[in-house]
Amino acid sequence: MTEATAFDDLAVAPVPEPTCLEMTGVSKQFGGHQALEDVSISLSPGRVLALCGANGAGKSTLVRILAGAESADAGTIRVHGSEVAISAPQDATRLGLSFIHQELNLVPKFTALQNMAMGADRGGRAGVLDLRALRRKAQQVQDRIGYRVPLDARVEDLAVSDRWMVSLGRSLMRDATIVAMDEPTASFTKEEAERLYGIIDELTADGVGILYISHRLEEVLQVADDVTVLRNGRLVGSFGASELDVASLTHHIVGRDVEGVTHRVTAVDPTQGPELLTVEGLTREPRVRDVSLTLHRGEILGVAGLVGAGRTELARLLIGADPVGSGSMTLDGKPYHPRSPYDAIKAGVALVPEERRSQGLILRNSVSANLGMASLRDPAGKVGTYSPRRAVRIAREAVSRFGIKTSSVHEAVGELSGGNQQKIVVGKYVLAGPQLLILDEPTVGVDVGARSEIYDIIRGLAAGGTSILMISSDFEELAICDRVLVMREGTVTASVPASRATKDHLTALCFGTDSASHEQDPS
Amino acid sequence: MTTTFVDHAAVTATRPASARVWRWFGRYGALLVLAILVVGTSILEPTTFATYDNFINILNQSALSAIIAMGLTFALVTGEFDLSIGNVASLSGVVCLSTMVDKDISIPVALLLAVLIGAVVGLLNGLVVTLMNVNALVATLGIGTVAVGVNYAVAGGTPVGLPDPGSFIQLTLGRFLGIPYPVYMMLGLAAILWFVLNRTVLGQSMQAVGGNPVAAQLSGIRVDRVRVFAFVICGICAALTGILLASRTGSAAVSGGDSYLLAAFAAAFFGSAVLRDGEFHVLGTLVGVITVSVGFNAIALIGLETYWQYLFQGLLLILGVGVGSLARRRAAAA
Amino acid sequence: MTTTFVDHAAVTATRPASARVWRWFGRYGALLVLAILVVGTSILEPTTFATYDNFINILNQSALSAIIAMGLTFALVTGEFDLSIGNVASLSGVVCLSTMVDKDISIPVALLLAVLIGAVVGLLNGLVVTLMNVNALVATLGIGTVAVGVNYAVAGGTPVGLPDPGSFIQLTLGRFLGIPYPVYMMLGLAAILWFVLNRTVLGQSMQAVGGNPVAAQLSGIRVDRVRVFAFVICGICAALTGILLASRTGSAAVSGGDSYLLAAFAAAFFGSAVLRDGEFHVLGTLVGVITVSVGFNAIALIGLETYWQYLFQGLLLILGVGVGSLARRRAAAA
Amino acid sequence: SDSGGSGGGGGDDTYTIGIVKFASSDQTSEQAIAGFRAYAEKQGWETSAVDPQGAVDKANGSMQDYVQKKVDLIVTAVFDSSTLTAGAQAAKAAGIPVVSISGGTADGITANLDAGVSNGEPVAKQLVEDLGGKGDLLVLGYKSGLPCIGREQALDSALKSTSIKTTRNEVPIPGQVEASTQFAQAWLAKHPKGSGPLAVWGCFDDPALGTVAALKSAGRDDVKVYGINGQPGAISAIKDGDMRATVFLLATEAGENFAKLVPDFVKGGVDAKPQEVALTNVLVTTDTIDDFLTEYPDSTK
Ligand SMILES: Nc1ncnc2c1ncn2[C@@H]1O[C@H](COP(=O)(O)OP(=O)(O)OP(=O)(O)O)[C@@H](O)[C@H]1O
Ligand SMILES: Nc1ncnc2c1ncn2[C@@H]1O[C@H](COP(=O)(O)OP(=O)(O)OP(=O)(O)O)[C@@H](O)[C@H]1O
Ligand SMILES: [Mg+2]
Ligand SMILES: [Mg+2]
Repeated sequence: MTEATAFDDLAVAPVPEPTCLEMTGVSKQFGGHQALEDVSISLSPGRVLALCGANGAGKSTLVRILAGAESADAGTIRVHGSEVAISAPQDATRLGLSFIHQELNLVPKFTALQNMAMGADRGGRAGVLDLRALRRKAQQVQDRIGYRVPLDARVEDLAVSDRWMVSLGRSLMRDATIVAMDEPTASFTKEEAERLYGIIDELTADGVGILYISHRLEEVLQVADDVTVLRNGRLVGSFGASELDVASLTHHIVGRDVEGVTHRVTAVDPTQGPELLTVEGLTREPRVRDVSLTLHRGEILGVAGLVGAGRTELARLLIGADPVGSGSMTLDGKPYHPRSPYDAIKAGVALVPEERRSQGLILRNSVSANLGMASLRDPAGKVGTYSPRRAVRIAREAVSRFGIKTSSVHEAVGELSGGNQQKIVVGKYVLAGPQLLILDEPTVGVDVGARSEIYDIIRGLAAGGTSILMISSDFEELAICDRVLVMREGTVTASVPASRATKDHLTALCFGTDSASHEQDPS
Repeated sequence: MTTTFVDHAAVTATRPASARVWRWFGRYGALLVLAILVVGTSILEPTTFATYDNFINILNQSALSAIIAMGLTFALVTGEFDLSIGNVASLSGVVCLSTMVDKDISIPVALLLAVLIGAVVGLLNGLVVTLMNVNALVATLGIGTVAVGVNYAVAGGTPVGLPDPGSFIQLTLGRFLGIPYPVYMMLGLAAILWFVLNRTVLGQSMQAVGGNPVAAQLSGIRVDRVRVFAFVICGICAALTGILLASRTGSAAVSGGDSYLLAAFAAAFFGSAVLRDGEFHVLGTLVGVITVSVGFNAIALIGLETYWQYLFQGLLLILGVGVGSLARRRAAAA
Repeated sequence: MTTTFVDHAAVTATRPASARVWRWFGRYGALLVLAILVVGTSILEPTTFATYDNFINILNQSALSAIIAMGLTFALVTGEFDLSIGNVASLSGVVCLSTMVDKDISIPVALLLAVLIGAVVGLLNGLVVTLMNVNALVATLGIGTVAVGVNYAVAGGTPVGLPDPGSFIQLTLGRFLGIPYPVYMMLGLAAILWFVLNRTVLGQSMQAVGGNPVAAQLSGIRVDRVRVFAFVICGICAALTGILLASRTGSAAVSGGDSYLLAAFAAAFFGSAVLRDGEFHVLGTLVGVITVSVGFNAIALIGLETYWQYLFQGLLLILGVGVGSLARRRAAAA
Repeated sequence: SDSGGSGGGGGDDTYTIGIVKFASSDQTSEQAIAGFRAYAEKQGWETSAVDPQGAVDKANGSMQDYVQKKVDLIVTAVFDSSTLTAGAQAAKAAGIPVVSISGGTADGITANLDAGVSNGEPVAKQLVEDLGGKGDLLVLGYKSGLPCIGREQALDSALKSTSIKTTRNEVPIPGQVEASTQFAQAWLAKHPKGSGPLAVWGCFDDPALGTVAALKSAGRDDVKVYGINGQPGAISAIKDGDMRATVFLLATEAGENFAKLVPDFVKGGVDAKPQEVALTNVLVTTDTIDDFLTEYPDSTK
């Protein structure tokens, strides 16, 4: 591939490059809230520009403006040097722009192929679909990704990571010259993420410009050529990726230093304390098989595993959201068999679900209504009354306790940034006063600053005697746990004390390989 | 913890004036349509329309529609539909009157019977929706059709009249302090239903279920039970309307209440544009019903042709909802 | 935002046998209800029900309902509602017949006129929904009411009859190869509509908009335009049903087509349980309409009381949809 | 207690009259009202009309509206007068007399233009005569409507002394044409050609026309079809020999005659003795159709 080499050489050369995308002086207000103010970015062909910033910094808004899903109040967009107006998504398509948006945007009832074909304007002659051509194209795209999702499977039956692959596939169905990816790897395992990096390399080699958004800073530094940082809708600066390390990038993003995840230090080892929950042989075929575990008071127990290991299903069994096949549980020494989340919350067990927008929040309702939702319970035997004034007072307290950034407790949660939404979901369940709080991927899509604040909340709860079960695919953050369980194919395969719960060791256990062979793996 | 509150005052100051105007229209657009209607008719018919008597008259005419529409609001708030309300109203009237004729029961007992009928049908609706997992539109259409069948089985399809309707008719014709009883019932029920929806755990749960049933379920709300409750309240209100209709006319016919179905939907949807951004609420529904009554009253007083009535009603609905809706979209864009 | 990936219906390979049985019921439950109905009636009424003539007869009876219900399916697929179809059918019948009486236009021109009427009303529905941002239920209820007004304005509310209806009546009474024309129309239209929905970009776009409008918008589908198209197709089918209904008797009444509204909804919802998991599709709607016709035919042949008709229709709807729905839930739980 | 407004109780005064229609789709009452209004306008009386669209509650409300407006007379249509109690009581309290077009009399409703029994009789007689007192009859009735109940009563009493076997189906409104077609189709299947004298009776013309469609699609010509009202489609069907007979209501004329009684109604006040006013009608059969069409050439439009 001599051409590609020649291109690489060009990219390194210090001559001013032609840009394929330039956004200048972009501003955007949402009902008086300044989401973007005078932001400019520029992207060159064959390069990866990462966009970094805390939750709510305006990254997605910038991408959505580019996609024609929002209109900017001010600013100009140039594509390949000429100024363009993008007022609707089809304008962006016509200009050769392609997108993976932050929220999964698939049609659940459609097959993978239908989803990939969606919006592919030239489906065939006279508006009639050319199914064969579409299938051929989809297969080509999948070959290119090197990952096959069955094209005729319905998206609603696919695992979350497969859904992201479909989304990625769709963005490659058209021959785009610019691809914007808004947190594409949030639900990916390391392996899947690696595959994405491969695709990005391939695309850039073809001269495609990539706009890349991620909260995983190591990943950003690995993938990107340039980094533009936003804070509160304003430009902080643009840097070459090579000038940065995680600490300095973090500083740019948050505006202060954030300490890394540290191991938990407790005066008394909670794993030696009284038991709160014991689970014996819990099974629900095919995803959960013969799971047994013990959780102590005030303990933070981590659950590591690959996506699809059955952790979410286990958590749902613990709160009675799905019927149990077989097995038994005791809570606080008493038999515990919840038949619904209602029973679970009454018994003091709550789950922070993994998809905050579809499972955790009522987007159009206010912050206070959402925060109060899990604490609504009729006092035994009589009709409970509800006092909005009390709800607002409690919500105000929670907002300051959890550091939720919102203009008022009456604001609709749909208008908050991802990290703040996540804090509200966590806060909602904390306000229900559980003895056991289960968190399923609590920091997906949450920025570094908010993330450490969520860790603080978790640690604080544990210190107050609440037991925590934390499911996470980000093995680094499992460092805050006292003990980590590893799940593989529906069963618990290992229990690792805090001192040995390193990222590499956990990864190896997840794959079922021994750590020696894994450590040789050049990643 | 870090600083939390964005300075709200500073934020609003930067909002463009046009956005504020649109926002105002978004909230008050539907009320504006009502106001224009009232002012316009007052100018055209100063001596008959804008009188205290006519005001009471309009409220009295609104009462029955309001009761059924407020009940429907509960189903809508919970994210469901109820297509059986018209049939329930018909059924309740026919069954109560038949029983009064055959068994000579007293009026309070008849009222209780109506509540029971409404509760049973609502319960059936709720159970079909929650246990059989059937879409509410289908379930209530089906149960509503069954209710029509029961209605025919009870009275064979012929209108039922009371031999001596006197005291039963007083239920809707009687007045206290010059105001007809139905007006008190409407306002009293509105107060109770408002309280249930906004000041009880059940009401909050309904709103949560309507907003996001999955999130509500995971927050420990017994979603199915809340849904069933909503259908039961809806059914009871429909049955009450049915018996009041029977009292107003002194008789009941097999399809007497059917026309309330679309009227109640129209009122509730109109109401969802009143003061709120497309959310259903009791007060809004009440305003919706009254707007429709004012419109009808105005047409009757001015004396327009039949086709004007329909054109007018259709446009009223579209404009009442549309002005607010359009304005809200503009406000968001501004 | 309607991204709801919460369905935990699981992967098939590892399922226990019971799940497979439930799954089968989930797919074929509604068809099973139809089959039981056919077999049951054939046993009760062997000489009159299970004949070729009666089969054709049932198809012929289904034709008009099928045409309007298949049109409605397009609105439902796109995630919208259309409450104006009954009024459009009435309007189309009255306007076409009035024009035939006054202007003496030919039958093909009258059919074109019907298509035009349906398209215009559908367009209005679509524009109110997309441009004014009004909920489809309200918009179509409003526009439907306006259509009633226009209907009154055209013919003053009185039934319109053709002085010499002979050839117009042939439109629905004529036969080719012993099969009435409406059956051909129903099947032909079904084929066309199936093709549009499943094999064209427009149809796929409609399904995408119905499945997730935000995703559709972001992938460059012109959502508003697609919605308008759906309303237009829906309106045209309703207007065709209206003129065919008028042709059955050679006359048209102001509310002649109104009863098709709920019938079409019932059929489309029944159809959504046929072979699919609650998705609307043309074939399903067709099966839904035919099931309802078979049910009605069976009742009429067996000669049941009026109340049985309603009880039976209601239960048919609930069971037809409920069996599949319940089975699917069990399949997911197993 | 003269609160009757401008008209007072005077003789050749002008009157203001409030009309509560049934539904604008109800042809007969619409024609009667049209005739009524035409006459009233000629006298210089002021009339206004509302259409409660078949909703009895709205009808009661509209009557109360007219009480507010202090009209001299309220005219209601089709609604069973016993279901208009609230409106009637309010009118009575205000001293405003109420009369009904085919809804019957009741307390406070002092006169009625009958459209029921008197319209059912001629066609029932003709039917019994045509069948020769034996055979099978399909009755398509509508029990929720007062005129239909009266007409069915007339039919029943004509059938009493015969050996005609009846099958009865209740017709839904709306949807009357389609449902009638389906009922008729099933009935025809059970009564094949040659199974004796056959007839179908509809309590108004729509069910009869629905039956005609069923007959045609079954290719049958051995069944006699009867309707009532004489709407254009039915007259055409008789002309073409598809229907046997209908009763043509001279509703416009009847409305005019009713209007002539207005001064009496007003003078009689709210406590007048209830009176029935007969609605003039003509029986139209395949035998008399040609004469009929010469006299009423517009009746097929
Ligand atoms: N449709 C909207 N209406 C009102 N406010 C909005 C809307 N969309 C975004 N915002 C606000 O604009 C700001 C920027 O949001 P944006 O989604 O661009 O942030 P982000 O940088 O992508 O955050 P995250 O990392 O959480 O995805 C936030 O404060 C958010 O609340
Ligand atoms: N019924 C189902 N059909 C298809 N996929 C499913 C189903 N149920 C769960 N999944 C997906 O399969 C995967 C494994 O299920 P589960 O959620 O139990 O595993 P997990 O270890 O929690 O994975 P994750 O890390 O995504 O939370 C998940 O990605 C989930 O979205
Ligand atoms: Mg974002
Ligand atoms: Mg999970």
